[in-house]
Amino acid sequence: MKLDSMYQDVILDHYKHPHGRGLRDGDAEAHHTNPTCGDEITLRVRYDGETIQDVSYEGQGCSISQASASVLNELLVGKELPEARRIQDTFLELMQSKGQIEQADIDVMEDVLEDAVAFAGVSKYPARVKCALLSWMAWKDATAQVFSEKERGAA
Amino acid sequence: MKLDSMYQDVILDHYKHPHGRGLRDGDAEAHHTNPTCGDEITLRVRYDGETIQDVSYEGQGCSISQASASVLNELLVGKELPEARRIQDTFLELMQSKGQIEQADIDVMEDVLEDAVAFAGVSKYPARVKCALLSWMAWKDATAQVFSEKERGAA
Amino acid sequence: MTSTLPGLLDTEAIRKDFPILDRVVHDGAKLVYLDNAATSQKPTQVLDALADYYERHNANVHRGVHVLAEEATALYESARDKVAEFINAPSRDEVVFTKNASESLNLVANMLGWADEPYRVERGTEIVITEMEHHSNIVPWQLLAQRTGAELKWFGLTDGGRLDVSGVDELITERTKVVALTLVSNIMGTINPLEPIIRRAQEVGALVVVDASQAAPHMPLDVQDLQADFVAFTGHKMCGPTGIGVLWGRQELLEDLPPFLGGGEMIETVTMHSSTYAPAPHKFEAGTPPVAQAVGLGVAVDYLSAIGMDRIWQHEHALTEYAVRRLREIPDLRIIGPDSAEDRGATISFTLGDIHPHDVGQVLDEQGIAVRVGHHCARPVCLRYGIPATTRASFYLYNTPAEVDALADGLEHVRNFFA
Amino acid sequence: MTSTLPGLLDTEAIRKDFPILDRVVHDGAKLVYLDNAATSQKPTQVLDALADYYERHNANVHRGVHVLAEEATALYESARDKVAEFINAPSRDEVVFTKNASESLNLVANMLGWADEPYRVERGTEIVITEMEHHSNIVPWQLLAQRTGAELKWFGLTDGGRLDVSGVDELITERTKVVALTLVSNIMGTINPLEPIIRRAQEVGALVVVDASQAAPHMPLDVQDLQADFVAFTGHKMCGPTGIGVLWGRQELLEDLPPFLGGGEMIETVTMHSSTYAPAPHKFEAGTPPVAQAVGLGVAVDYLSAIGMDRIWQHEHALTEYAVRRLREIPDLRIIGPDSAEDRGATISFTLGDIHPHDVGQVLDEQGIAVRVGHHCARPVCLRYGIPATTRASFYLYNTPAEVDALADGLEHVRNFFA
Ligand SMILES: Cc1ncc(COP(=O)(O)O)c(C=O)c1O
Ligand SMILES: Cc1ncc(COP(=O)(O)O)c(C=O)c1O
Repeated sequence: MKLDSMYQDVILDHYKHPHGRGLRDGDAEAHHTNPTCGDEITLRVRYDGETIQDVSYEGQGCSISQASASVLNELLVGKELPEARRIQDTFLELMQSKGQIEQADIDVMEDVLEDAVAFAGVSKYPARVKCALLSWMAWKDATAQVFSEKERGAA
Repeated sequence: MKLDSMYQDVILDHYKHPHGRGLRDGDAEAHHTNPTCGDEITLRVRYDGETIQDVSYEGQGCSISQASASVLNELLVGKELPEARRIQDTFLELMQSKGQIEQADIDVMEDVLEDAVAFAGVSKYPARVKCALLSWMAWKDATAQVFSEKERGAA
Repeated sequence: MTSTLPGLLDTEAIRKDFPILDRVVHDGAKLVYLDNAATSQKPTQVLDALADYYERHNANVHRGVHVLAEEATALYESARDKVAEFINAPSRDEVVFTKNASESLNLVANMLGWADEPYRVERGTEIVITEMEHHSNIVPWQLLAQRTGAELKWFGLTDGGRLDVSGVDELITERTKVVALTLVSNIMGTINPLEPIIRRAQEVGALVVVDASQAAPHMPLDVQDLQADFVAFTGHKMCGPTGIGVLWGRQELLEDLPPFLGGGEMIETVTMHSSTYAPAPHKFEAGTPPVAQAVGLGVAVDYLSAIGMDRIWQHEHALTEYAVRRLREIPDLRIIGPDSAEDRGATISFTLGDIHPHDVGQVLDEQGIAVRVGHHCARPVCLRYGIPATTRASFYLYNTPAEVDALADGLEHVRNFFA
Repeated sequence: MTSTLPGLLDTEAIRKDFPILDRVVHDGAKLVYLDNAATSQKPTQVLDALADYYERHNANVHRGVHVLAEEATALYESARDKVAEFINAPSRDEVVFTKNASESLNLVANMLGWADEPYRVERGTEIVITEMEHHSNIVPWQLLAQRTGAELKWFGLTDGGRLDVSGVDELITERTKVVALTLVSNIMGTINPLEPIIRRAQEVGALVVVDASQAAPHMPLDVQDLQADFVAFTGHKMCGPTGIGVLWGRQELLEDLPPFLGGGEMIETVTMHSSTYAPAPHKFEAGTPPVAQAVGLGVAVDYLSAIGMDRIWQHEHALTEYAVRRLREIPDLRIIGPDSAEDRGATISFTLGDIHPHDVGQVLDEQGIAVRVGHHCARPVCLRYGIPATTRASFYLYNTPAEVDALADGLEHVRNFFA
């Protein structure tokens, strides 16, 4: 069944057992919504220099948006910012691939994305791509806040 | 040619040699326009009791609207108000007939309408019916002003 | 069991008019279209009318002396006659064509903002709506309130998905200029009791705007019976094309109120210094109207009338009764809104345990079943019931009891999938 | 003689795409459709796309997870891509779908009335338009001026039917907030020199709104070259369906300016107390959009682009040159507007002695020749030239030199008829 390509076991696992869920202290917070379906996420980031100390979040949404936040937490916490950005870019590329991406390319991406390659199947469903990206956009936003504040502080 | 049914000689005659054109003194005046084509008429009525002493008019418009004003002048001047109303009603009926009216009925109308039966052919052309009615609507309006003022005066 | 439902239409015959219903999706699933509250499908009669319009009669309307222009104008204006008759309008001149219900509602809100006394909405006056309105009947009034300083108030909802009209006398006051509310909820299907509200509005001299977007397609609509001042609805939900809406308004109001959009067709005379406006409905139809779409809507109401609006209503009522029964058998399923078939339309929203509606919709889709998920442009209702979103199934004249069964079976499958 | 015109398209092939052009009217006259400035005819490619949309993909857009909703959304949004490319918009998000050009223009006028500084039109500020605007680019600004207390000013016309830009520095001042003008006159065909006007507007920080309704169908249109802030046009004049218009606006303006119509689709989040709005273009697309019509317009611009806008322009230019030549041979015929083919589009207005245009149009119609008569929603132009109305012939990609001949011969017949 084609659906299984979207609802990979990895995704359902993350959905049922989310990593790092809950709001904890952070340096910046972003609240994103998906107006088409009402999904919402509040996400906080905490940095130590360029190292991601924590990504905490709370929200409501479908399995895809919830699992994606969980995967994000798992992937990014502990990473340096440039590496995290590379992961985010790769994830974005995967999600925008409209299901057209070759298995070989997916295999390459897997090195970067780990569990998150499981979202490849979601890219075929335009309405769901936004769900998968919700937490990533919130992360990008919160991170931008942190570093633009630092820059302002430095300036 | 079907056009000849609209552009009867009578109509073209009235168009080229209009009766009673020009603005003279009156008891009331109405200005009507046809926004779809820019036709305009200013029309004045003068009454002696219920007798129509004069209908004078000025305006610009197509052959149909000009001829119709001329025919109106010819038909109504000298008539008593109830008779004039009957003529106006008959003309309205003819114009709203969408070209569906029987020749026999037209013949009956001719007693009332005289030259104005020539407009029967116009009723087939919805866009032109408004042209033919323009002066008649202005006459009705000006007449209503005269008699509502009289009533107010009387009350 | 399903064959015994009373009041059903001959859907086998009707479905032949809707080619899209034969579509097969996802390599083999037969389409079960239950998203009618979002938009309806179109019968070939309407599509043929569109093609015929464009292939034989297309011209701009109202300003031509040539054959095509006369034919197009006659077709366009006769669509107005048909719609007027469909809603039993006292006069065809009370039917204004817009692009959709949203424009119709914005039109009224804007008119009232620019109107003279006694209609003018301004600081110190009040606008009353309800908590179950579609965003298209909320946001225009919020904008009007913000822009004029008027106060926006609303009727709340009962736990059972009904309008709470108990406070009608306090909500609608001497300061109220306009009350805007929906006849049928697009998310819960609730049919609202307009009578006490309209009575109170008339008492205080407030205008009443009825959003009939979810009523006009499904039940007989008689604007004279309704006693409202304005009624809005939209073509695409009632077998008509996209791009066409209707605003019915009482003649003297349309005459008294100022125009909304300015442009060609809506004027009487224009100089650079000032303009005068054509009489209604043209005053409110600036620019080239959606001619083909109006013609299509005319044929759509012919189509619905030929079947009969009361028969369509009965058919949907029977389906709703059956659907409520079947849905209530599903564990963890919670109907949001009236959980019986009484005083409700054929639109049913629900949640299924803690499975997010997005996931419900996706797994149903895979089986060919098209439902809508989300807040259905009625987010305050979701807030009211403390849920992020709902799954909504909505039926129309071509739906069958077998499709209700497909939905119920599909939902079982969803439960298993996420178990 | 006609076969030697340079730059003509292969009209024989093109006309096969337009079934309506084979119509016979008035018991035997072949249709000669010269009313293209009012609306164009539609190629079968567009009609097939409409039918295919309704028969296979119809659903409401943007909010569904089911197949039809995804297909409909993809089709609708790809129409936006096509239109963006057609006008060389820097971003697809700058393309707003409306119902017609009139709505596009009203949208801008309303936004500017409700905007914050520095865009806000209010008492003490000025709006500049021209005397050759279509009513749809006059009345919205008159309404805005009336409602805000701003002053409305305009460029006049020369005797030769050109915009008189000599006073540009005095007309457009530091108080000017917005300059709105047409690229091509719908009554005289005049092409306006926008450059000096836009330069001056930029100097004083005024926004420029270009009405491209008569340009987009007929010539290459590049909104980046144009350097305007907003550009409006309408689908039905460019081989698209009725019921669809376009507003292009610079992204930062669309972001900064307030919404116009409120409703579904244009919001981000709604509570009863307040709402936030979706990013452009959705912020300006309240309610269910004209989905099928946008899809049709997308196919129309594909159609036009495949032929090539520069080739269409050359074709029309050749026809115009020939038509001006033929018309000038007719005694008592006076062209209103430029009487050569220089800097003008394929729309020619004229008077014929003192025969009223209504009569001219009627007698031409009897011969199958469809022209428009009246003030063409540009009454100030008629006032300017002291005439009640004009007869207007306007050409498009499917018109032929033989149809120009038919017009010229038809006009001779008119003269004889009323001689
Ligand atoms: C120059 C111009 N502007 C605006 C319009 C208005 O277009 P629409 O009627 O489609 O709104 C037209 C055509 O009618 C036009 O020719
Ligand atoms: C109750 C209700 N009102 C208004 C609307 C708006 O209709 P449209 O989107 O056609 O403007 C809808 C449908 O979307 C609706 O269901």
